[in-house]
Order: sequence, then C-alpha cells, then structure tokens
Amino acid sequence: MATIRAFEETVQRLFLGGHIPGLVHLYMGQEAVAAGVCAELAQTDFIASHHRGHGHCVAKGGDLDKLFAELLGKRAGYGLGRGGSMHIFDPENGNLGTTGIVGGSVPLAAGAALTAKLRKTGQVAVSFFGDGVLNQGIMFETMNMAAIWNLPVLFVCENNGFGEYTAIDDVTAGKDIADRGKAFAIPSEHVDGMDVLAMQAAARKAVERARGGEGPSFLICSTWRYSGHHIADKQEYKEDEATKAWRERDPLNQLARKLIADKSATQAQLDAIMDEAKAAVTKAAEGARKLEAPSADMLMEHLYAE
Amino acid sequence: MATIRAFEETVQRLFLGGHIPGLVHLYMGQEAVAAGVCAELAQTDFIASHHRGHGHCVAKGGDLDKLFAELLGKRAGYGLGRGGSMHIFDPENGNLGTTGIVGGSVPLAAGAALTAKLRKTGQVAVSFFGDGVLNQGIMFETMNMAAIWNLPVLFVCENNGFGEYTAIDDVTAGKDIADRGKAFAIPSEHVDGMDVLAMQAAARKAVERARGGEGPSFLICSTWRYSGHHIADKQEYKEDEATKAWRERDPLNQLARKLIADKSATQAQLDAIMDEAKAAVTKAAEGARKLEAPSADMLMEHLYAE
Amino acid sequence: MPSKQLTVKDAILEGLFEEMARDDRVCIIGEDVGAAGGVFGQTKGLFEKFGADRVVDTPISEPAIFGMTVGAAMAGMRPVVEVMFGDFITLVMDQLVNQAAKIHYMSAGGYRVPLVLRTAVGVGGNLGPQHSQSFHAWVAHVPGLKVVMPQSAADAKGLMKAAIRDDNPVVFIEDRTTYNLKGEVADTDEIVPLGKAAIVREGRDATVVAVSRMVPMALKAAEILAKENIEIEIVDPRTIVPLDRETILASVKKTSRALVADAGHLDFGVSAEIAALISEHAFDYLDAPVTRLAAPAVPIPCNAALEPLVVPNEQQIAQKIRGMLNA
Amino acid sequence: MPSKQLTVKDAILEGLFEEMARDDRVCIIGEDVGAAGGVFGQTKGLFEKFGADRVVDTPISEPAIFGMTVGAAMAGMRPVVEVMFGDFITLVMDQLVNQAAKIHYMSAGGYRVPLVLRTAVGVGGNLGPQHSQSFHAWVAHVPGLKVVMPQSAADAKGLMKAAIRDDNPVVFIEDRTTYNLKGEVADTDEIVPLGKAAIVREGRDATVVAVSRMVPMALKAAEILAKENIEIEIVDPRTIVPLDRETILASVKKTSRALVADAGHLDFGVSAEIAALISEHAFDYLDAPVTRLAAPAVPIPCNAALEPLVVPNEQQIAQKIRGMLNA
Ligand SMILES: Cc1ncc(C[n+]2csc(CCOP(=O)(O)OP(=O)(O)O)c2C)c(N)n1
Ligand SMILES: Cc1ncc(C[n+]2csc(CCOP(=O)(O)OP(=O)(O)O)c2C)c(N)n1
Ligand SMILES: [Mg+2]
Ligand SMILES: [Mg+2]
Repeated sequence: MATIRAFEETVQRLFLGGHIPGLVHLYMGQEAVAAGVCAELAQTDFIASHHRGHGHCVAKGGDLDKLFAELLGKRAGYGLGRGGSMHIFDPENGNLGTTGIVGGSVPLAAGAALTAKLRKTGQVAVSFFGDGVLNQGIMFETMNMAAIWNLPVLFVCENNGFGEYTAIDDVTAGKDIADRGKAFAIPSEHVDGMDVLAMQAAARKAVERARGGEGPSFLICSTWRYSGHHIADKQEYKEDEATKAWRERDPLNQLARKLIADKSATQAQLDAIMDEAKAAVTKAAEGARKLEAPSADMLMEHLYAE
Repeated sequence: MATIRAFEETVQRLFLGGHIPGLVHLYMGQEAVAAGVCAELAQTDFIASHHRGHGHCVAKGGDLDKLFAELLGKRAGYGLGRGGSMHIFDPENGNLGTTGIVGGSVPLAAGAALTAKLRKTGQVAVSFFGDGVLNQGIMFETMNMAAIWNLPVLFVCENNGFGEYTAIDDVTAGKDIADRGKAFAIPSEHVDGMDVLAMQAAARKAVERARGGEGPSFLICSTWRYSGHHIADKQEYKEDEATKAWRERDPLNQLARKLIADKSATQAQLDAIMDEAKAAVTKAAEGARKLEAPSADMLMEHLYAE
Repeated sequence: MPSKQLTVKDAILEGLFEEMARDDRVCIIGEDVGAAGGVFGQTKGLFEKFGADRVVDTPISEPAIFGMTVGAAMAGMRPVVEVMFGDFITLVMDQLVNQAAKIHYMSAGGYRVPLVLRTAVGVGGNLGPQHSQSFHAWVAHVPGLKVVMPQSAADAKGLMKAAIRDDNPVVFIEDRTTYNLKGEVADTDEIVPLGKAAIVREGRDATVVAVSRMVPMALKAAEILAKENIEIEIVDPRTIVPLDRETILASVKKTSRALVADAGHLDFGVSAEIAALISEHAFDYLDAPVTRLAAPAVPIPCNAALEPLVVPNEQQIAQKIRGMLNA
Repeated sequence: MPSKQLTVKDAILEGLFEEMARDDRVCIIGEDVGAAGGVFGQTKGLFEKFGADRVVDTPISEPAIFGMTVGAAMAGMRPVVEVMFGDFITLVMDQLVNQAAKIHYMSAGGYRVPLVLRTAVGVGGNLGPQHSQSFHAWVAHVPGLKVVMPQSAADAKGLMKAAIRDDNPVVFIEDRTTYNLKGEVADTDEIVPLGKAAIVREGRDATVVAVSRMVPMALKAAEILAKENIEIEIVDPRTIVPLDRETILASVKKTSRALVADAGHLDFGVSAEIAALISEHAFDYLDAPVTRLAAPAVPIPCNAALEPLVVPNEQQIAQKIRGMLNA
C-alpha cells in the first residue's frame, strides 16, 4: 500500500508537470483492494486490471522502473512506452493488463481461468473492475460462464461510488449489488475496501475456494477515490465532506493504527516503510525521466507475432 | 390459441411442401404465453417478438393474409415478402418485429416503453424472449435501465428448456431464474406457460403495474416446443417421453377441459372455434399462395426513408 | 446574413439546442451527458435547459442503450444518442447494423428509425489505442445508415440539424481535434443537406478529397503549394453516405489528378472507396494514378513521439501532390 | 501424393481433427459445437473424439465467449472460437478489435493471442437480412487481425491449419455456399501459408481477382468466355490480410485489365481496396478502368425471387469482362 500511495502521488506530480501523456486515473484511496487481494496470489496467478490500474500493477509485483518508463512514454516501458497508463501488460507477473474499455478485461480474467482449469495448472485469476461495470452485460455473461464451468476466478468490484461524474445509485438498480452474483449462485459478499486486512481475509477464502475447484467468488469492496475521475477532473459533482469522511478511514492510516495498537509495529518502523517506498518510487521515476522515447521505427514493431 | 395452433400447423405443412423459404421456427406448444399476455394488451401497446414469433404476431392482432403473404415471400406481405418468418413488423398493432438475432429485440421493447413514459402515452411494451436470452448481457443491461427508469415494460421469458440443441441447465447458472430479475429489484415470478388463464392473470397484474407507473415486471413461463428448433430439426437431443408429458398439459386441451368442466363452453362450441380458426387460416394461406412475389425493382425499395 | 464566430463544438451544441427547442421528440441519451454536460462539454447546458427527461444520463451499457434508442425511435422519439468515443461503437454494432440500419427496409417503411448516433473520434492528446480510432469505414459499408463527418463550424451545425431531421439512422462522427476550430455560423436556421459535398477551395492542378479533419490539413497544404505555384482544389464530402460522387468526379475531371486524404486507417478504409470510384469513373481524365494518404495499419500509440506518425499532415499532402505533378 | 476427394466442410473438419490431435492446446469453443456437432455439422465428431474439455458448448453470450477466448489464448490455449453466423460478429467487435487485435502490440510482444475466430457467411437459402451478411471489409480494416477466406477444399484445410498455428488472432470466414463443393485434398500435412494468393486459372486478356465464393463463379465465367476466345486469369487472394499484393499486381501488369469480384457489399467493401491498389500501382499498365462486382448496398432479402439479385454471378462477370475488352 505504501508503494502504491507513493507511486500515485508521484504520478500525479509528474502528470501535472506535463511529463505523462494521455488520460491518467489515480488509485489513491483504493489501495487496500489491490494490496489485500494480490497478497493472496502467487506470481503465476493472473489478474486483469482496468483504467484505474496502477495499484494492481504494483501490487502484483510490477517493476517500478518499467512502470514509470511506460507511463512516461519511454521505450524501456512494458509496452515500449506505446501503451501508457491504460495499457500496461506484465506477463511475468500474470498481469493481463490495464485497459481503456470499461469492463473489457473481465472476460480476459475468466478466460485465463478457463485455461488454468482445462490445463490443470492450479492458477487462479482475478478480475478487478469498477462499479460502472455492474451494469455491463459482459460482466453478467462472464459470471454465468464462470459459474457453470466452475472457474477459478475472483470478481472483485471496486465500488467507489462513482463512474466518471455519475453516482452509482443513479444508474444501478437493485437492493444489493451482491444479488448480481447470487443470481448465478456465486458466493458474493461485501468487504470493507478501506481495510486491507479484511480485504486479505476475504481474498484468502475466495482464492482457496478457487484453487480447491469450488469455482468463482464475487467480492464487492466499498472504497473511495480521493482524486478526480482522471487527474484533470475537479470533482464538482462530489462533496468534499464525503471525501473527508472516507479519508478518516484511509487504508494506510487504518492499518498503521491497528499495527501500533496491537504492537505489531512502531510508528518509526512504519515511517521507515513509507520512506523506503517513497525513495524507491522516486528513484524509479527519476530514472525513467532520463530514458529514451521510442524511435520512429518502433511504431510498427509487434504489430503481428512472428 | 386456436388460431395460432392452426396457423403453425399450416406453416409446417407449407414449409414441408417447399412453399416457405428460409429458416422457420414454430410456436406449437407455447401458445398460452403469447395468447395470455396479448389478451391484456391494447392495440396501441407494443410487443417485441423473437425468432419463434408467429404466435406473437397472431396474438397481437396481425392480419392473417399479410402474415402468410410475408412467410410465403409475396409482395402483399408485411415487408413486401422480403423479411420472412424472422422479420415481421406490424406497426398498426404495435408489433416491433420478430427478429433473427437472439436477444436483439429486448432493448427495442424497453426503448418503446421509454418513449411511452417520456411522452406520457400510457402505452405498455412487452419483450418476449426465449430462455437462451437469460445468459445474454443485453437482457441484464436492459433490465437494469428499465428498473432505474421505472419503465412500463414486461420481460416475458418463454422457457422451453432448450436453446437450439443445448439444454438450458447446461448453460444457465443460478438456483432460480427469477433471481436474474430480482437482482434489479424487478418483481419476478414463475408462471405456468401451458396454462393460458394463469398467463393472463400474471400478465394482467404486470400490465397494471406498468400502466400505473410502477415499472417493469419479469415473468418466467415454463413451456415446451413440440417441434424441433426449426422445422427441419429432428430433435435427437430431446426425449420423446418429455414431449409426451408436456403434451398432456397442452395449453389448448387444458383450457378446453377447464371450460367444459366449469360449463363455460361445450365441446361442440370449442370444436366450432377450432374449425373456424382452421378455416380462416386455410383461407389466408391458400389466398397467399396465389399472390405475386415482389418484382426485381422492389429490391431497393425502402432502403432509406424519405 | 447575421452571423457569429463559433467553435465546432459550440456550433454543434447550438444545433442541438435549436432542434430540441423546435421539436420535443428530440432528446439526448448517453453517459455523463446530463448535469456533467458531457465529458468534452459537448452537451453543456442542455440538461439545465431541457431537464432530465430530455437529457438522459445512462449506465455504462452501450449495447442496450443503443438498442433502446432504436426502440424509442420506432415508437416516436427522435433521439440523439451518444457513444462517448468512436472506439466504443464496437459495442453497439449489432443493434446498429442488425436492427437500426434494416428496420425501415425490413418493415417496408412500416417503422422509421430517426436517430442520430453521435460519437467523437480523433488522433491527438495521446489517448492511445482504445480512445483514438474511427470506424467510419465500417458504418459506411452498412446499407441503411447515413454517415456524416463535418469539419467546419457552420457545416457541423447545419449537418447536425439535418441529421436530426432525417428519418434514418445517421452516424454523426465528430473529430475532437476540430472541436476548437472557429468559424462563421449563421444566426438563422441553416440546414446543410446530407449528400452534398463542398468545394472548400478551388484549384486547377489536382483535387484533394479530404475527409473531416483532413480539410484543415489540406488547406494548410494548399498554402504551402500555392507558393510553388501549385493550385489544389479541395473537396470536402461532408457526408460519406450518401457520397456526392458527382461533385468529386467533376472536380477530378477538371484537374486530372486526385489525392484522397483520410485520418482513418488506409487499408480497406474510406479512402479506398473514393480512390476506386475516381479511378474507375474518371479513368480517361487521369494524368496520374489516384493516390491515398491515411493512417498506417497500426494501433494508435499513446506516445507523444509516435502518435504524430499516424496522422497524415499538410507536409505529406504537399509532398504527394508534388509527386503526382512530377509523374 | 496420396489424396482424396473431400467437401470444403469436411476438409476444414479434417484440419481441425489433425490440429487438435497434434496440439492439445487447441480447443473448440462455441454454441452447439459439442454433441450437436455444429448447426451446419461443421464440428461433427470432434466432441466424441476429444471430449467436453476440448470442445466447449457455451451459452448464447457472444461478447463474453469471445472475450474469454482472448484471455484463454493469452494464458496458453490456442482456441478456435465459433461465431455461428457472420452477421453475429457484430456482437464481438469490441473484444475483437479493442482487445484481441491490439494485445500483442500493446504488450510489446509480451502476450500472444493465438486464436481463430471461425464464422460462416454466405447469401443463399433465403436466410434473410440477419443471417447472410459478411463483414470481411470490417475486420480487414483492423490492424493486428489476419483474415482468411478460403474457397476450395484443399485451401480450406491448409489455411485452417495455418490459422491455428499462427500466433495472431485470425478471422476465418467460410462461405456456406462452398461447403459442399468437392475437391482433391492431400492426405499429408499440407499447410497453405497465410498471405499467398493462388493463380487459379491462367489467362492473357484480363485478370479477375475473385474473393472466396467468387472463385467458382469466375471459373464458370471463364468457361463461358473461353468460347468467345477470351482468356481470363483468376487470382484467388485466399487471405485478405495479409493481402498478396505482388501476385495481384503481377497478374494485372500481364493482362492490363482487372475486375474485382466479391460477395460482400460493394460500397466501402473489400473490392474497393483491391481496385484502388491496382489502379494506383498498375496505372501505367491498365488499358481499361478497374471495375468491381459485388453485392448492391441493400439488406439481403429473405425472398427466393430477390435474393439472387444480391449475389454477383458468372453472367455478370462475363459481361463486365466483355465490356472491358470493348472499351
Ligand atoms: C465501454 C466504455 N464506456 C465508457 C467509457 C468511458 N469511461 C471511462 S471510465 C468510466 C467510468 C468507470 O466507472 P467505474 O467502473 O466505476 O470505475 P472508476 O473510474 O470509478 O474507478 C467511463 C464511463 C469507457 N472507457 N469504456
Ligand atoms: C445472437 C445470436 N446468437 C445465436 C443465434 C443462433 N440461434 C438461433 S435460435 C437460438 C436458440 C435460442 O434459444 P431460446 O432463446 O431458448 O429460444 P427458443 O429457440 O428455444 O425458442 C440460437 C442460439 C442467433 N440467432 N443470434
Ligand atoms: Mg467507480
Ligand atoms: Mg428455448
């Protein structure tokens, strides 16, 4: 979580400084979801991320140097710097990619889970998606197939209350989001997305079920994005008060308070972790700034696999 | 129901005689659904049908002459004989069309309901669809919007146990189909699709709700297709025994038994109704056979509205 | 004629305002089109003026949104439905092609489907491979659809008004990179008819058929070439379907040379149809092969160094014309 | 070389059998492909031989089925996914275009997407406006996809095997009207490489570039014309992407005349790209304008009297050729 937070703060700074091209969506506030779930995954397990995806990339073990290189449009990035924030793929760590199409990666995760099942690899796949996806047909279709085929996949909804400038309640019918999963008899539960330990516990159960051949799970994680929809968004549609209240439950602070209370860590230790994270992130970011952009002949590279 | 049954038996005969081009899906066995629901609709109300749609066209008041003309590819048909079985539109009776795309007409019905609501016309729209649609994203998306906007629409699923050669249980997750509607807080109930009175009663409630501004309903009607998926299908994947059992509950016979039992009608009266239906259908079919096919210059007609 | 300077974006918005005020069957449907005023500000003020019943915010459900729009149109509305990025029309192709485009035909005129599918395209700003594409070649290939691609403020407004009044499904493709270009727009109710190309600049030496944003590029190229005493004629088709074949062919017959410029992908793109048309029907007039300039067949990178390489520019236009004249 | 007579349909089926036996990552995914053996019998026997894990029956969920296939391919399978009718690829365009086509590029080779999207097209049998279309023009326009359109039994088998072994998403378009055409098929493991056109018949007077089912039509036209002492050369591109430009251009440079025949819609169709290509790059060799023959821009009617009017036939091909020679 510390690395994700430091990462996103740095991304924000770099973006505002004009160093990052394109559309960038920040993950600050939602760190517990990516961190809690990925803590339960092996390197060979799969995740599929979305447009707000830096947190997943970091939590799944992504290389900070390559991540910054990609964001800054440098040829040393994961995609030669041609993908940017919304198109980061990390095969070494089973990351099937961030994506610019809302809901677009949901079936990718389930498809990877299908391969894992058919080829008996024991891998598990996680589909991360926002609350906006709750109203997309492709989510329902994928859940149905995951259920009938008992696929080792976790559907992890990061419910931050908004899809762009539209509040979820205005566009999402039903009494309980969990009913969307239950309609397919998929075990579906609400999790506190600001509490990394709760996230991790829920993920552990779901991963165990998946690996044990018991099929998919659906976790609905209540969380909040501190930033605008994308960096440039001023958030006039959202109340400052609400954000303030959610910040009280900030995932990093919450964990810190717990660890200190039960004496698992001291403030100094925690500060050291945060400082280390910041240093690592700063080093990667600074390093990336010095790298080369792709050359013109790299435009056509990898159009087709040979 | 009598007319639909007679209609379909005649279509089957004509098809096997080589008089009907294309793919034809028969409605025999499912008559109670179309008849029961449409009995509760005004002429100005909308329906959207599907590939197995003759029953809806007839029940919604379609002209038998024009229907046969369309099926037989004659220029006097609803679509100049260019649409055939899967593309019949009857604007006079609010029929938004049969369609060859499974699930394709579901949003059309909801869209018509949106117009009815926004323009305060008091109309209601019905979307008929097969169990195959239960796993299509577009159904879920449409249900969600119908629910948030409280649209005057009925979702009527004709569950005949199979989608082509695939049994519904093999491809449809969940304990209860009704949960698919309940996920959106849409009142959802199972209805005996072989019992036209039960169908009518359920439709009445749902239509009242819709007209009263109380929004959508979801009816799941258990029924059976007596014929193959399309006329040429030999049904090797289906048990004869099962069909025999469903035939015991044939919607026409069931109604006949009831009417006779409670002395609402005599067998002679019922026979007369059936004979009349057969005569009307035969007359229309025979008449249609004598009509002209469209001429070559009708190929391009109506490509664009002027 | 009284007029004012407007940007392309504001001109379209004014067209929407006027048509909504004129006809209460016209409504706007899409994601974040309401109070938010559209992600590009392209529906700003409509919600305040016409309310939630006429400016409908939707969930992120493109396939069903579009399908419902079709049903709404069949039942008597005249919706303008927005697909936020041109890349996302991939999600509505079924309802667009298998329903909207064919219903008037299949019903032998029984139902009309008067709707406008509005979408924003354009390479620029490093939005990357999933937010920069334009599939005008696809929709132009589908019988029953009309396809509009404006580039000037006056045309954008007049074409939007025509599209809304048309009784057919019209795909209205706006290039974001033209949104802030200003132009003179009449204060009166000017309609630009669908199917009429415009000669944007007259010239004798070669014809450039320029699609949407390629028109401003071609105009810049014309300035460069004029200094070399080369005068190009620029034809803006304005609507891809119906395509004004007559105007295009008449121009080429006059100049004897043609370049087709399009910001979409080259291969199997819109430029191919126009080039094939000219090559076949102006064959005897041509002094040089018809050439094409369009985006190379590659996903559009999110990279400031590479993105410009996938947009044809004025220098390339000028170079192609010079090559043609020296052939 | 030992060989046998097979229909196109059985040849493809044999290709699938062999590849599934050879590589256990190859699997079949689609609606009714399992015990039912496919609605056209196009997967008959595969389920019995390879079982439910290799031949996967799905719900009617085209968008997610296709998307899952992409994910399955990224994770190591080599799926052949079926979209029952070509008309239904409208439902998978988003996952096909925004995911499958771009993932190898966006990941800089990190992920491969080795899958075959198999679909059946073809005007015939009065299946009507929603069961007769072919959108090969669309997929050919999308960078990152390959597009295969076979017509003979030997090619169909050899191309299917090549498509399965290819590490890219391949759209494999089968014309149902060719399914029962018989041809010689080698018993050995013959691969037909993607991107190599075939000269199906040699001739001196004009080139017919014929796409898929237009090849048998062109062969019939050749017989008719031969009696008039006109010898046409028939080029079958076999794959639309990659397109074998060299073979096409070499033929036209030899014959000096070209007709492009395609069963898809004419406007903005595949025939436009091929005609534009020839017109531009064989300009100095052409004795007549390149002409095109394809389906008119109209939905395909479900009507025995009208349906034949939307399929180009051998008489029309012959007539066009005669016109070209008299020009
Ligand atoms: C298919 C599609 N439709 C619309 C968009 C535009 N869009 C980008 S992000 C977004 C909102 C997504 O909301 P949510 O899923 O809740 O994720 P969040 O941004 O809140 O993390 C929308 C509508 C898109 N990228 N893809
Ligand atoms: C989008 C789409 N996918 C597949 C098909 C092929 N198809 C036609 S009917 C059918 C089965 C439909 O089953 P169901 O909805 O249960 O209706 P029924 O035939 O049982 O009445 C299928 C798969 C189609 N027409 N459209
Ligand atoms: Mg959200
Ligand atoms: Mg069924």
